[in-house]
Amino acid sequence: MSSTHLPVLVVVVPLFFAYLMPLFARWRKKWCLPVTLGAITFSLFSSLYMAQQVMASGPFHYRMGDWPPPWGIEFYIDHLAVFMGITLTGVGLLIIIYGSKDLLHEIKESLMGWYYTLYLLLMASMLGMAFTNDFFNLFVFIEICAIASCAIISIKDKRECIEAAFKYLVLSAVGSGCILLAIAMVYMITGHLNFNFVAEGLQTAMSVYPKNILVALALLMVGLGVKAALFPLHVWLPDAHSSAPSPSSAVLSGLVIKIYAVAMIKLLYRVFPADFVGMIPVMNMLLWMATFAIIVGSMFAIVQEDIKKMLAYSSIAQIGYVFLGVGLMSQNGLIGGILHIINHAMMKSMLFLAAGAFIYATGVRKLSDLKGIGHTMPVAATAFTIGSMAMVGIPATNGFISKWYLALGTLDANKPLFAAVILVSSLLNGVYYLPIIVNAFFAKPEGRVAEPERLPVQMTVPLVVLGFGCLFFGVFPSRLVELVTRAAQVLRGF
Amino acid sequence: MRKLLVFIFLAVIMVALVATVLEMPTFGEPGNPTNNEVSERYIEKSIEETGALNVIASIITDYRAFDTLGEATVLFVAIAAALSTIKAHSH
Amino acid sequence: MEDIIVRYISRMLVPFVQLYGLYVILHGHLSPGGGFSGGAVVASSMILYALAFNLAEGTKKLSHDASSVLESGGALIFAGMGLFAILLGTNFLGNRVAGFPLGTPGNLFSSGAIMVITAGVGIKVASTMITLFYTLIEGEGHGHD
Amino acid sequence: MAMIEMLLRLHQNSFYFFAIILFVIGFHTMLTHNNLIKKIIGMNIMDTSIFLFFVAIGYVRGGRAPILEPGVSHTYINPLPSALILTGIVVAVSVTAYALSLIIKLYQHYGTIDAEEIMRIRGGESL
Repeated sequence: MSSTHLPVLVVVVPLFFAYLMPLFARWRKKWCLPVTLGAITFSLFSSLYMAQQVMASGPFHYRMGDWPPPWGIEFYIDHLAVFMGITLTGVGLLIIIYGSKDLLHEIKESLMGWYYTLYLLLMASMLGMAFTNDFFNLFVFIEICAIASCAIISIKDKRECIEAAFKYLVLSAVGSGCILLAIAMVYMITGHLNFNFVAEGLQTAMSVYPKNILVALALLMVGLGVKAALFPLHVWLPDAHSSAPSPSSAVLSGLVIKIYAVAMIKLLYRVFPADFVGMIPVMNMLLWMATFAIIVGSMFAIVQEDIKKMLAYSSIAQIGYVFLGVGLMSQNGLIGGILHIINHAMMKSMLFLAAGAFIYATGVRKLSDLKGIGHTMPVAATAFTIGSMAMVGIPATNGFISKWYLALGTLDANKPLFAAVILVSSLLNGVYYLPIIVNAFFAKPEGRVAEPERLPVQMTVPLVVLGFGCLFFGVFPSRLVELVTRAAQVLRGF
Repeated sequence: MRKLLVFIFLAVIMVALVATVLEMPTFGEPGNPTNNEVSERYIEKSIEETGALNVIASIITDYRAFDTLGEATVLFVAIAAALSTIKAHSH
Repeated sequence: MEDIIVRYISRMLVPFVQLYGLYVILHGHLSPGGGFSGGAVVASSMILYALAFNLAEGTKKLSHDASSVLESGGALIFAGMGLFAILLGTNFLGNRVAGFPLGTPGNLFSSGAIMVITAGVGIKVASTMITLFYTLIEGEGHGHD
Repeated sequence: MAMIEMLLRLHQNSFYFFAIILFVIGFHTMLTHNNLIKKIIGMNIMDTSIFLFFVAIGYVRGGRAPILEPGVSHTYINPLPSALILTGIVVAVSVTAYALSLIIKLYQHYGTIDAEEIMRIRGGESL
């Protein structure tokens, strides 16, 4: 078995072990966690290896069943795909290590096996979405991802979880419907499903069926926008992300909403013809939606009392940055948007995990009750502080790097207004994150905060690693930026 | 009021979609873009290349088998999701 | 439902329904049908049985352990065929290129991996439908493992 | 004149047209009904309309179902959309099953499957 099969094994190994997991859960309970960790670690190292390959010799294809592209399904492994592979598996691995302890507090022990199953399926589907080069295959993975991400919310024994999961499921089903209808229209006018062939077909179809392409594009934007919680379509997110178990919140906020943004990046830059996208103001619409997302999300976050709700609203604002980068259509803007995917994945997962640690140890969810938590839970509070700094975009954290590139991108695109938006939103971020930190470190702990439960080592290690990661990529971002720059260049066709 | 908004919203969607229907390739025309080399090869070569008489079967389990693997996975997810939801709340 | 006629007739029907389902699965590559339709037919026979009698009788025929094994097994057969093709030196899910014998077109045992995959999908769909049915019914009552 | 042309076109593409109408009906059901089961039914109508639309794309005039007979040549319909929609149907079934199990649970927790009622109960409590 040579390395040439790695692209498919990255996806299939987690799938394979997900199929086995219910059997393990029934008869070999102890194996569940090691198998899950092993499968995700395998995908992580394969992604790293492929990243090296791609950086050395450029993007490559993998054909399922050896069928050539227009007939068979194909994976396309470019810089963006391996970048997403590393992000998903790296952050996902840390989250599930944390979850192996935290979840025992939040869900029944007999359900842990199912949680691992769903988690592996979620991972595999997201990896598949990152790698696939086929419209219908993308749809199938989107569906797996949608159901699995609702299920890791509804697995918790609380009625608001069920309700949030239901709302999420119905809205994402509407989104999937829109995506499928768009795929039907695209197939109808091009006769292909493979991204490259569709892109070619659309070039010629552009003059004959312009309305079809327009409607298909709009449907895709709505469908993926609902799932990525782009501003006016974000209504499901706060409930879903705040009521879920903390590891689920971390993976949903950190990874799941991003992968839909990646799908949109792929479609906008690789499939739909550039002159068509330039003809209609789709990118400008994206920019304005992103701007509203950033401002409104931050505003709502300020007034929240519940720590996880606040983080959820902040996610709406942060996904706005990614779309802002996509909509700018400039090299640096795109780099900033893609960089923000990994940076936000790291910091938001860390914040959710830290919030989960607070809740695990003290049971406190209200922000005003977290006084003095810095004295009694130094590790989690420090991680929360680093995450907040990164959110605000203080230099030497990774949040600064992506905001810097975004700001450069706005100037390149000659839209300095949006640089002001970034600045204002950083201030807003400061308004809601800094009081928590001040409260945590400069007040006396009272009540349940004074005597927290001890955190198990499985929960502290991911926090420490993510914290170091945020600082490391803030100080030495060069390798990451190199990969992302190549990704943006490939997407923009250089 | 809400009803009126819903009505307007749906009417807008309807008009947009019907306008595209007017522009779509004519139904059943052999010269449509979908009847290209892709479907031709499926029909002409499927016996030789996959040994199946049912072209649909040869597509879903050979040419595009990875989709079907994904589909089996969707069923698996549905089971995992439904079971974990129901079990989470039963005593 | 304590109706003797319904019970008698459904007990008689179940084997035929199952046989037909198996036929549809096994002839997936020759005639209309395949893993999905056939699996659904097989599952409907079990659901009919459970409806005519009761849930306890139904679970006696197919226990939770067994259905769980079948679910995983069906999907594992599929993924296993794909991985097997890699072992044979071709890409994932290869059929002819991996050297699976295609046989004579039109015969029952032909078309290589397609038959195995169809059977795997059939098992998967049947067991999934049955489990979903049981799960939804049990969810409404007391519900147990 | 343009009107007649338009109607003629709609008649030619009537399969697409009615699929679109079904889509809007399904969407309307989802938006206006408070009963959660009806919402799911609306979702299914919507999905089904898309499947009809997709399958209709594959039709070729005079074509037969793509079950080949060796040695005989016919016009066959385009098999790809039908094959894809098989997958789509299973996806819709899965989503429906999961949504129904969620509804069962919602009913156990709230004692109702009316969306407004659930919102009212939720509004009265603090999280």
